[in-house]
Amino acid sequence: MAAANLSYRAVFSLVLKRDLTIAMRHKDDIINPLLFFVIVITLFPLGIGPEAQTLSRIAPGIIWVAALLSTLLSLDRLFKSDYEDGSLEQMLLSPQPIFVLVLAKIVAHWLITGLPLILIAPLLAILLHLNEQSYSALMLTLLLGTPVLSLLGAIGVALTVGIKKGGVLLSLLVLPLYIPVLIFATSAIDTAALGLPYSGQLAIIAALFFGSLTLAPFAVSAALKVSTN
Amino acid sequence: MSEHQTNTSNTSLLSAISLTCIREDRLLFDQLNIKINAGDIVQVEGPNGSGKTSLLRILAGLSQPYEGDIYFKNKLINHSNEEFHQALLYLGHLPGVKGEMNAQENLAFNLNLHGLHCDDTSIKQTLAKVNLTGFEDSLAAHLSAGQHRRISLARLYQSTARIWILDEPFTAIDKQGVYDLEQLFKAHINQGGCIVLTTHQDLLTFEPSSIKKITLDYIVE
Amino acid sequence: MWKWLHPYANPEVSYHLTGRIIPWFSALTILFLSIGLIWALAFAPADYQQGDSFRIFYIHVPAASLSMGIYLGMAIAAFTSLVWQFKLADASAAAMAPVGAIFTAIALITGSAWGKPMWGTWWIWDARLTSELILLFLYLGVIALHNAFEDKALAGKAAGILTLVGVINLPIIKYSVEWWNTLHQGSTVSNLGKPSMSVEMLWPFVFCFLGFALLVGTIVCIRFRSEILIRNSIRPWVKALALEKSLSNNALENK
Amino acid sequence: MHPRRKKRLTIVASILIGISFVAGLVLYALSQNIDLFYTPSEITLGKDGSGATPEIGQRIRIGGLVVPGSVKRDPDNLKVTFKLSDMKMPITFDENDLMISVYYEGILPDLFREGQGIVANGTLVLGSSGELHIEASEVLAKHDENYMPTELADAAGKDYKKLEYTNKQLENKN
Amino acid sequence: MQFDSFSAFLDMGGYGFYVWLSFGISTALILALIFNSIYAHKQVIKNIAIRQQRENKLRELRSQRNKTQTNTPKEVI
Repeated sequence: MAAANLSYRAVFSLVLKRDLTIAMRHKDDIINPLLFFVIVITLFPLGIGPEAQTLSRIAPGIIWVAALLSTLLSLDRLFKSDYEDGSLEQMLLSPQPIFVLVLAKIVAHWLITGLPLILIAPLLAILLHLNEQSYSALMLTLLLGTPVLSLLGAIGVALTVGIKKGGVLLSLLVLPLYIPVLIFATSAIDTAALGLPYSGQLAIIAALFFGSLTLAPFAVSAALKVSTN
Repeated sequence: MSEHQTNTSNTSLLSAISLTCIREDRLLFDQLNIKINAGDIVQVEGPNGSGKTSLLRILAGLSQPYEGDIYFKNKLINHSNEEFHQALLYLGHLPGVKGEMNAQENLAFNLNLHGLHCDDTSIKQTLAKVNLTGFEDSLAAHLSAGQHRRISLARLYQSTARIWILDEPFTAIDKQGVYDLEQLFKAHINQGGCIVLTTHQDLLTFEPSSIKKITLDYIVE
Repeated sequence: MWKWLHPYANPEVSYHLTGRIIPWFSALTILFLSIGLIWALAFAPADYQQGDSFRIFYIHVPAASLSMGIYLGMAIAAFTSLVWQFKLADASAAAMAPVGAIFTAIALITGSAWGKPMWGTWWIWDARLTSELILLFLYLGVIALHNAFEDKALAGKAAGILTLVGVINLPIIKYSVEWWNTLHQGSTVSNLGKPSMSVEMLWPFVFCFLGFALLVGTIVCIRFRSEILIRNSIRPWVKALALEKSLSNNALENK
Repeated sequence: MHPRRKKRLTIVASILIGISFVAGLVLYALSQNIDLFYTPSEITLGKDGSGATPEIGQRIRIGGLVVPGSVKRDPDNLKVTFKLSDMKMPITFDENDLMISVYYEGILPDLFREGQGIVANGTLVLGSSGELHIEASEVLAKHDENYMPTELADAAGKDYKKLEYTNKQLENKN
Repeated sequence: MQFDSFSAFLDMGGYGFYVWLSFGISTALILALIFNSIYAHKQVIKNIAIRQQRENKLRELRSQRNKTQTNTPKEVI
């Protein structure tokens, strides 16, 4: 039996399929962050008051902050369980390039946590009386922005996966990196509410997306090598 | 395999020069030189906390030594990573088995990751060799620690890697299982592979003189 | 290529070298800072618009530019350590992080105290202030990561990766003033071109800036020495040194 | 080693493509000129290109230059009105510039001068006379990066006096 | 000298509070950093010395118990 050289695509889909299978059999991973997202958003009208004008003004911020926090909450699963049962070190020792494995895992994470969030966001936006003109901006920023959250978050998890109480540290490392996404996303939604073009903000989020897509897998690989040391 | 042997008659498969390891301000070993050739079986001995696992992880390239270099076929392992990983099979304390997947899926994933394509029947046969017949479809979460271990050991039967680094492979394995594994080790060595392992019990079917030993001491310095 | 660097890359040599540098650095620091600060507080003219509140400038601007300069230094050290496995670079990066964090905090606090009378608010979420705040968070993250790992070599690598990821933040800080049209003024003293400042105001600034830079150098050297000792604690020279120092300390205490 | 070289090429190519995407998008975003505030002319003409004007009653952030001679202060309290015109270089003022009045009550920042750039947060209001103005809740002063001593400023003929408040005005603060 | 009297110096043209607040906090932070750095350096040396003494004692104990023990882990195979 000869060891065949796998193409990048084969490795990618192998790991992606594995992570999605695991998530499907362990549905908490999908449902819990989503529930968290919904509950955090419903807390705001209760805390601030049901006044439609106030809510619609802060809706972009609420939705984005909630998305950010629920991503942060779900990040823990990205490498933690693989680290704890030893599959992570097996992956690092496989003859496949680590950044492809890492990218596959991040994409799987986004499909599990980011995508459901995007699908449910419009419903929650209705509850928050989001300005009608803002819906497309909300969806576009979430579509481009949540992958950035997964990609940047992966760097933080990779750095802290070997640390026993890494959870708080993870938020300290990751949240500052999230700030630019938050600023531009909410600014785009706000601008859209005023009926102004928001392509500039969207372009910056897209730039963040491509930048993190290109560079994050390498940073994550390096960080994982340190963490499994 | 004879081709490999002629190729590597004067270059060792795996070698380490002046390895020094420090863990949390403690010197585990100092200036260790190791040379492992094709056909060698090397047993790392020493009391608990003497750095056996650290040594194996350093040899596998998982950990970085404080000082010293590891060579695979006389090339630094950092520079020939893909080639080295193609030739390496490392089994650590942790079995690397996912509870959400069944035995068959776990084995198949690990083999695929190493570029080995296996059909269902060959995987079932391999699982039978480690005494897991009938458990192919049960989720690993429902299996015992010993069974997890056996799933990970099953990879040895399919492996094309020449260097095996095994950390306590016999834990939670019964007598018959240990015997089977030792036979597998012999076959692997005869085919020009090499094995580095730690174990609490002695290898019974091996000639004691045929086993090379690395003894680590608990250094107080 | 790096052969000439080799003697200095030895921890023992670096330890003793920095030990010899520190007295000179601290003397120069005291000289420059006392001249600069007295000049700035008492003799520099008040600004035509901002009056005497302008004197905050003499701390705020050096602290702000040093906070970024130190981060840049840390990033360079992290890069050297990750690429060339240069262990002393890790130690220097670890030494720089707390100093950088303090100077970032100073820049933020003094900026805030200056902004209140001038802009009418203690804090404004403008681009430059926000990114300076992110810089502070990054520093704190790097420090936390250094502390989270038992093994200092691993800590150095992990913090190095985070530093390099965060370095993308620096150009955002730098160019944010031009990108966004916000309250923060442009930088007064740039490397090129004529500073938009009168000479009698500029000189005390030069002294203050050099003084603060030297202060950073001194503190980093002190911390660097501690880091070297921690990372080499099993080396005979460190042991001999520690024993000798603690013996002399004990002798002093017994007297 | 051909396949390996090909793989390496793929990596380098994808990094280059990724970075050029980033560069292109950033350049595009810069050309879009993201403003965080309206200028006075945009209130009547709309943001460039879109023609969208802000609605009455809308929360608004406005930035502009205080028109010299337009600052009118109530002698009895802290109410003040002034006009804003677009910021432009070099700073000039013209009767025909589009302007908007800002109403504010409170102590202005020390850097508030006529001819100086400011940013105000408030709401867009249609006044009783049918003219648009802004009820500001906050006025923030922007200052330039030039510092000079008083003598030099005098020589340059700059107006730099900050506003003074009488006790009577301050009494009515609360 | 820009100020006529010491009280004018303290007043800083009405901005005394802000100016002295800035200078005060900065001085406090920098001093704290300097003292912390010096103290940490002393502490590091002390800790190394303490551990060294402990290890010396341990080694003495061991060599008394086991006179013939060799501490050379060097293993060449």
